[in-house]
Amino acid sequence: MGAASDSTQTADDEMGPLERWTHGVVNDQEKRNRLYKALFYVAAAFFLVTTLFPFYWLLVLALTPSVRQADWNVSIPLLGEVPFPTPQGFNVYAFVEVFQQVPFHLYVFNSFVLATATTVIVLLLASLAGYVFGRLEFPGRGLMMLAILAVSYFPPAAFLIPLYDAFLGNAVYIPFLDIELFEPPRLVNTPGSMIMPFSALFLPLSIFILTTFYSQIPDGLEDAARVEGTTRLGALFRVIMPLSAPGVATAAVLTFIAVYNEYFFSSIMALQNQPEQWSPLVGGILSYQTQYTTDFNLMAAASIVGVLPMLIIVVVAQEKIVSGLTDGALKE
Amino acid sequence: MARVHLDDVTKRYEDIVAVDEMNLEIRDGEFVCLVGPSGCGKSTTMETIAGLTKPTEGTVTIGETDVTNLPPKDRGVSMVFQNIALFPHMNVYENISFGLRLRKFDTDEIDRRVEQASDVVQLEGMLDREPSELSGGQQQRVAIARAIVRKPDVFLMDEPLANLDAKLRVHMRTELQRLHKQLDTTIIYVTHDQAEAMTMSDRIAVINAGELQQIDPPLVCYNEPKNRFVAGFIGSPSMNFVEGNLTDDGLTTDHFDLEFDSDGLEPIDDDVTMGIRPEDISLEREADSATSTSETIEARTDVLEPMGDEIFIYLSLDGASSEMMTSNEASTASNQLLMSVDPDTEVGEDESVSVVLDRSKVHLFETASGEAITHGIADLSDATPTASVAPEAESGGQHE
Amino acid sequence: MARVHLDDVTKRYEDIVAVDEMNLEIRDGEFVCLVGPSGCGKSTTMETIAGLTKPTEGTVTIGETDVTNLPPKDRGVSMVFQNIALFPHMNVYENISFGLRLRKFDTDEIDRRVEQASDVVQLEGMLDREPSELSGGQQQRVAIARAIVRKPDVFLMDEPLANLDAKLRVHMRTELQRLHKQLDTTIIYVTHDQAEAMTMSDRIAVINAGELQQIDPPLVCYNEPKNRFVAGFIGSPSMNFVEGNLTDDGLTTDHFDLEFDSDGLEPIDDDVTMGIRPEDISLEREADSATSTSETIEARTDVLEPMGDEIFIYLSLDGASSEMMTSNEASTASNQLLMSVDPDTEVGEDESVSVVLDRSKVHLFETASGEAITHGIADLSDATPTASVAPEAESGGQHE
Amino acid sequence: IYGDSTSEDAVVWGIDPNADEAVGDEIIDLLEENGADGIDIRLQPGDEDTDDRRDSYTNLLQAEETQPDLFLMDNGWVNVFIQRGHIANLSEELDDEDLSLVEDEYFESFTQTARDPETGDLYGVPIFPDYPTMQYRKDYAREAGYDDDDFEEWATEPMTWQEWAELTEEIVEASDAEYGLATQWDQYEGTSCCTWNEVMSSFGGAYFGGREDLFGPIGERDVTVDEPEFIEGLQMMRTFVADEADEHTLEDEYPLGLATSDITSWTEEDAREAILSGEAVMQRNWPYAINTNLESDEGDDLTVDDYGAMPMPYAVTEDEAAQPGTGGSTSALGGWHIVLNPNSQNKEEALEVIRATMTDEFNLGMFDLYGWVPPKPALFDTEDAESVEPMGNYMQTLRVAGENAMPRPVTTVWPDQSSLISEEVNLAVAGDKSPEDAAADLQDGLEATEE
Amino acid sequence: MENLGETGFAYLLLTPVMLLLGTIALYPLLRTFELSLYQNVLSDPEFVGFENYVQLFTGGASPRFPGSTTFLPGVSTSGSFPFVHLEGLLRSALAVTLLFTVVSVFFETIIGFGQALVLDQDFRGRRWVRAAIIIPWAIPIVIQGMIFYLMFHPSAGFLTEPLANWGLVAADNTLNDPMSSLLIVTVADIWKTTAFMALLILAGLQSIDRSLYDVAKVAGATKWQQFKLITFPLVLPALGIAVLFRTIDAMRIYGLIDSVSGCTTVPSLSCMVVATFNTNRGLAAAVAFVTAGVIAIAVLGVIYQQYKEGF
Ligand SMILES: Nc1ncnc2c1ncn2[C@@H]1O[C@H](COP(=O)(O)OP(=O)(O)OP(=O)(O)O)[C@@H](O)[C@H]1O
Ligand SMILES: Nc1ncnc2c1ncn2[C@@H]1O[C@H](COP(=O)(O)OP(=O)(O)OP(=O)(O)O)[C@@H](O)[C@H]1O
Ligand SMILES: [Mg+2]
Ligand SMILES: [Mg+2]
Repeated sequence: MGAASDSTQTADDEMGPLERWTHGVVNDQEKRNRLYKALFYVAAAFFLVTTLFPFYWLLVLALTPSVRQADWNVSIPLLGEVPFPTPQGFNVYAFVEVFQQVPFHLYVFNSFVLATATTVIVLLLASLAGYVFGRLEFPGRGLMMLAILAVSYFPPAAFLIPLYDAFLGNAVYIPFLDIELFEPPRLVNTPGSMIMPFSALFLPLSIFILTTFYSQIPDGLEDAARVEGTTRLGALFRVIMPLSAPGVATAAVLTFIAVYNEYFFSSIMALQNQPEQWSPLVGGILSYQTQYTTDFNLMAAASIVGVLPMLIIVVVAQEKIVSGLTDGALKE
Repeated sequence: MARVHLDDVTKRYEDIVAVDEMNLEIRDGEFVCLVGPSGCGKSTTMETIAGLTKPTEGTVTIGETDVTNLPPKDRGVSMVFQNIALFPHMNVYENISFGLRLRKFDTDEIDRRVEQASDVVQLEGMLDREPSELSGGQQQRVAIARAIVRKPDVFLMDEPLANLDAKLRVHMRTELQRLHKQLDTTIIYVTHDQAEAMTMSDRIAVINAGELQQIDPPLVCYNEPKNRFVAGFIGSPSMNFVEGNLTDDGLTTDHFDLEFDSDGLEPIDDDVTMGIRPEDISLEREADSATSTSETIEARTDVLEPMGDEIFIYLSLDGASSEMMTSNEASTASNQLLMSVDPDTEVGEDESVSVVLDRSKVHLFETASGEAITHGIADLSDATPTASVAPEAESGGQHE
Repeated sequence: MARVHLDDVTKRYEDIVAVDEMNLEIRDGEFVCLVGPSGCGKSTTMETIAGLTKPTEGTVTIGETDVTNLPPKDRGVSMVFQNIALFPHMNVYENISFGLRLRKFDTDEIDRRVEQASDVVQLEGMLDREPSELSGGQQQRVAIARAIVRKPDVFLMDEPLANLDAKLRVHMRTELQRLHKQLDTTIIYVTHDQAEAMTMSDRIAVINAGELQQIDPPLVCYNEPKNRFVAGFIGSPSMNFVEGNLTDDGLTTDHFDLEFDSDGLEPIDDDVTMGIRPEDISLEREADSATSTSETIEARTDVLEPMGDEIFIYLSLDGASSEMMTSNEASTASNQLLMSVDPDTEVGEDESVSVVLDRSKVHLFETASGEAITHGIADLSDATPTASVAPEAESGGQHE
Repeated sequence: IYGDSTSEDAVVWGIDPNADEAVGDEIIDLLEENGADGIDIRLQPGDEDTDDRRDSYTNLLQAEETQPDLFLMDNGWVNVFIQRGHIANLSEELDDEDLSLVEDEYFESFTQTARDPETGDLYGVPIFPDYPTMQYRKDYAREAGYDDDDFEEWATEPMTWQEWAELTEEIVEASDAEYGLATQWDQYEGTSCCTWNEVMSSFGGAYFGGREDLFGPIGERDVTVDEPEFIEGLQMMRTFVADEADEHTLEDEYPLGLATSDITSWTEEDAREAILSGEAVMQRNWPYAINTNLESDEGDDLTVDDYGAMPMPYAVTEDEAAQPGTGGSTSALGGWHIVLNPNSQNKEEALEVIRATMTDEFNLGMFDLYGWVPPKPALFDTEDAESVEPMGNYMQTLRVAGENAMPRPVTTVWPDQSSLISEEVNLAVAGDKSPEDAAADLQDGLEATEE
Repeated sequence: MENLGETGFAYLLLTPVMLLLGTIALYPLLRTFELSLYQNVLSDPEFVGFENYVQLFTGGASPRFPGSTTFLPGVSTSGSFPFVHLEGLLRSALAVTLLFTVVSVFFETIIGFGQALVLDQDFRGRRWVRAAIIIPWAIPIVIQGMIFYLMFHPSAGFLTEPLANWGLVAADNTLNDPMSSLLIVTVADIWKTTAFMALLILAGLQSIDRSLYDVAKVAGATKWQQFKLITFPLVLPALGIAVLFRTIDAMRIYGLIDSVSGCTTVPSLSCMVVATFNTNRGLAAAVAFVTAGVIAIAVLGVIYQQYKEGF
């Protein structure tokens, strides 16, 4: 509140300090800017602390060899004992141990393959659909969108058993009629058995995102591209998609991360939690949680190791994709 | 290098008819300007030709092909858009070369052509700027370059020079004309600039409310407008119109009469509107004796507007200087005339003057339909003019 | 209702100086047009005044307040943007009323004002359309209405009429002038339309490459341009320039000489450029004896360009009709002159003609700096003109 | 890229993760020493949560996966897999010699859980039966003045809960321990099948009216939950956990706060670590905990001298028990079998491994290594077993526990009932619900599942 | 291909999407629906028509739900105001799911918007702040669950005590206490999925034509007004999508509950599907379909809003 100090004394005599300060803020642009700045930094700091604290906690857990005996209180002058976790010991060995037990690199590789393939498929299909829904007028449009959306209403478990059956190589029957259609190949333990359901399940979200963003690109730009010699699809990939970069990048990041974190399907489709069976990273981490439920430090260390690749993606790719491409966004 | 033919094209948006049964035949290699008031359907017509908009009815033919259902890319057209529509995610070079890259020209050829085109529009050295770093005029020039770089059969240009300064506009006009000659392309051009339409086009198509009014060479449109709309629209400042009655002896208006033999004319009724362009009115004292001048008309000068190369004089026929008179409005009021004179003419505001009309430039239109009855009454008159004027009639004349 | 003062304003973008030490003093209630070539910094200047762009150096004052650091909303300005920038999520009514709603006017007042403004721009009945359903001109009119509805102290208008047809443009001009008178606002106006600049403005500010060249009333700019740039920029078609040498007896060029007493003139060196506007050249046989005509110059007519109300004649001084000659280019070549004559003048292409210049309209500029030396040599000449012309010199004269 | 998996030829045994972590390599050695040499054996740890492990085995077998070749299966689930035809019939796969070995030498009642009830065919070979005991810290007890004589008595003579509680309280006060009892009372299968089942039985209670009706028939048996003995058992446990007396505690009979309230979210490992670290005096746990704690180099480096075991305390004798077949010290019957994957590509080798597990050496070796109690009465009672360090020292207690084993009432509706029981019992003990209400609600809930 | 006309072209482009969704989504759903008409699927399938659905709504299915959970809350009528009492709200899968959804989506929207606004600014270190804000979204649910589970774990956690002192959570048996667990699960979900909101809204913000702000500034808009009149309406479509999908997702919450506390403590609808899956597959299928129906009703409002915005 030092902002008030430089306002002239005479005029402010009758006002209290707060009033004086508000007065200053209302009337003085500089002060207002400073207030915005301050508010902004407070908000940013708040968000940072709240999002990062759980990670700090994870780190504390990983470094503390015996979590059970730990004392999470720190004493702070005046306040006395305050519950705040700090590492009790410094056992970096947990991280080494994690690697000794589980072939993390293989799990990570699997996750990347699955996530990348799914993301590509989803973006491609969702772009087509987003273009259709966002930029074309045709009968049945609203209804089809609702139908696609309805797919995401169902708990994943609703899809699981028939898909699992089919992916096991069992014959596919027409529902209610018991007429055998065909016998699909056995897909369990292959990437296909995961990529296909992931694509279908994450598709609605991306379709809706892209529909929204594609519909906002001015017609003139598509027109220009078409006159210049592209097909409508060409215009979609050359003009509309790049111009919707923030939306496309968001859809991509959301899909990628969702697949990376998916476990419901992959835990079933990869019959065992083995990297050879395309079990993803979450499976690897989970094998810690489920097998050794009280080795908190190992669990935490495994989690941190599992999160690191994502962290790198988020820091590097996210920035590259979102702001790299936003240069092209509709800023004038 | 291709004829463009619109056959009964109609384009309807929900409740608005943007283009109304348009029949337009543009010859191979022709340069046609579309002009008309804002919102009359020019851009829609262009979009129909480009294939960006499907006509509600009618067919579009380019060359010998019915292209009504062909996508834009297969029509061999290129277009400069009214709203410019640069791709914000590409720099100038990429914008200009977009169409060439789509067609997989090799890099050298692309470079050569882009350089050439950017020379034409004077954008050298700006090739790697982003559109957001360009001024309005520069953006428009990029749009032009993007269209011309491809050398298509048909150019569609929707107000391509609107954002350019006079000098550059003149330059661009020249370049476009040169291009037209060199490439022998058909050019369809929308403009609001009369000078542009007059100097560049082989023919001008005047459109109003979605309907084609006239398509003719510029001077024909100027001198022999088919109807009052065209007469008023072409020419700046606009033609003066005075309503009157046709008698056997000529025309009677509230403020003056013109004598001529109206036998040969066949209007639907006697209500006619006379039209005269500002430059066809002259001060009696300066009148060129060679031209067939009309009866003298007494008037008062109202506002003088010096333009540098000429002066616009607003004449009040009933002597009353209308309150809150603003210059450009004058020609629309029936008791007022706008004339243009040489810049060194000595005349002051609020003076009494006698003016004469050039009888060969007097146009007559049916008041009801607006259709032209005759252009020039010089040949109709049986004798030299005799003064039979009714100067300074009371007020009246507020017919609308 | 406020003076606008730019004091040494410079705006730099990375490597480009968009505005260069601009000093501009616009008086309270004045109507000033900014003109200049595309990319010269007009829009940037406007943005600086509006507060959308912080000048790199210098200060902006509106009224008595230094507003350099004030946000746009506190400057009491409204602006029509060159790129129109309508809010896509609002219909026409909401776009126009935006500023009023911000200021919490009551609904009736808003309705009244919006109606008024939409009347002015002739958008009645379109108030509930979405921007995407409007033609280019209609969009621009919405942008104008959005600016005028607020009645601020200073109007900034960046090519507000670029997309309008001639007729509507004339109407809008009138309306803007009326508004200017009614509200007594200061208006700063960017235009590429000479007629607009000439008729509307109290003063014209000519800008080139970010630098202010001249700010003066329109006729002063037209008749007494400060330098060759202004002379060439103002007036359409452009002034003819012929390079020559200043001698004691007058001016010598490759194609003709002009005699006068050059004693009083003080150019930095003898290289001078003569400038003469197309309308100040006349055929000898038609020359008005009242004006002080120059020596006769022999030339050949090249291309004739009938414009309806006048004809442009391209004269070739050395007799050679340059290959691939395109009309509008003529005035820029030193061995050619462009003249304008009455539409009924009888003259054909490729004829020998004698022309004279109006001595009082001959401008002289230093070739090196472009600074004006004198406007009109009529008063300098010691005697009546004697023919001492060097007609049809060989070729030469390609000085650039 | 994972096409040619190198583990194709290996015999893979799906096994308990804790055992694998602790003694995985030794298990393989033991198998190889006992006839499975030359076979590439791999242990594949599953989920620690047995329900999850069961689910994933269900999936694997349903998907006709070839691996794992062998599974370690809870005696509670084997029957379900038999019914679904998911596991190989060992009566067909094994030689008669082996089959008769099982028939002759194994605990018959325990082996029974690995047979098809209808045909009597053998589907699994028992690896170890499991009987929980009350394990305690002798070092703390010594501080309270008790000595080896007392320990010896405790090892075979079950106490009443009251005696036990007083004793424990006394030890807590005399030692560094923070509280008396560590056990498992989370909302999970272990509470309903075992920890609470034991307490309930020791109070003479039962879910479905006594031993006879444990396995059905569903709907034709009584639900006997809303009964005084059931409520009293809950009240006792509540008293152990509660800090303060209230209308639901039996503070006159039992000490308050004998256990930490944390037990309401604890499972086996939590309890094991609690006693290992010296927080608790007593823990109710499976035999593996004895072995693990004594081998562990964490916590208070415990030795046999510091660590004792006793049968579970009781409240009423069998005679006084309200429900037939209950009462007295009760240990839940746990235990695991090895079963064969019918799709195994290495059946012969896998059968070799099974045979290796049937050797006395293996049984005793595992007893030694990890506290897996030998499944053969002969081994159980021999010197051999008693000489195993450290587990041999607890043989007497284990025998008592085994004699008082109570199977869980597994039927097709047991999973539904189990979660209902553990929830109500957990809430009652945690003090979130009164024991009376919990019993009444549970009565209604169980009756609904029995329909 | 392009002369198919708008409608034909649209359907052509949608074909691959429809094929994928048809085989991977529609087919299994039909099979599952078929399943929902049976009981005793695993042992001895018996066609019962809509019996499973009927039982859900009449309470007959509750015994087959884990623990004491039910589908609908109990309703009792009594004389005192408000005459109709809902009982066991936190035992009811429907009530818990709705409660969780409303609270979590509400806070995620508010906080996500705030984060997006912060990230839309230009400031030094923005990429790090952005990464930090997004990273929770990148955390697998099992890890997220573990983090919060351990915070309240009786022996490893540190938060139970201080929060219990403030009366926010139960001091004992915290993770088995329905109220406390629901709160913890909700907070954990907000922590993680706010990033989803932030990301989508940020994308919306970045797509706004910057020149519109110039117009608004000159027209006299304050920062707040620019937000209200330009930013907000223009990100509304993106925000709508975010809210729509968050609502759907929240109503299907399962994994987090499973890893933080357990399905009997915080019984969500999806929890009930999974929990009954291995015992009563027909019932599980029915619950899945009812869940979808409930979600369809719950998102009607958002869909209508989107529809008005022109989808
Ligand atoms: N954001 C920017 N970054 C870099 N250069 C810019 C930017 N904006 C404008 N310029 C450059 O500054 C100069 C002046 O631009 P300005 O828009 O003021 O021109 P103008 O006079 O309005 O031109 P026009 O008549 O074509 O609209 C131009 O050369 C332009 O390319
Ligand atoms: N998408 C649309 N929906 C509804 N009406 C439209 C649409 N596009 C154009 N219009 C209307 O159709 C008419 C013709 O529009 P068009 O763009 O062809 O006019 P224009 O002649 O190009 O005008 P301008 O000179 O102002 O650009 C206008 O009245 C316009 O409002
Ligand atoms: Mg248009
Ligand atoms: Mg500009």
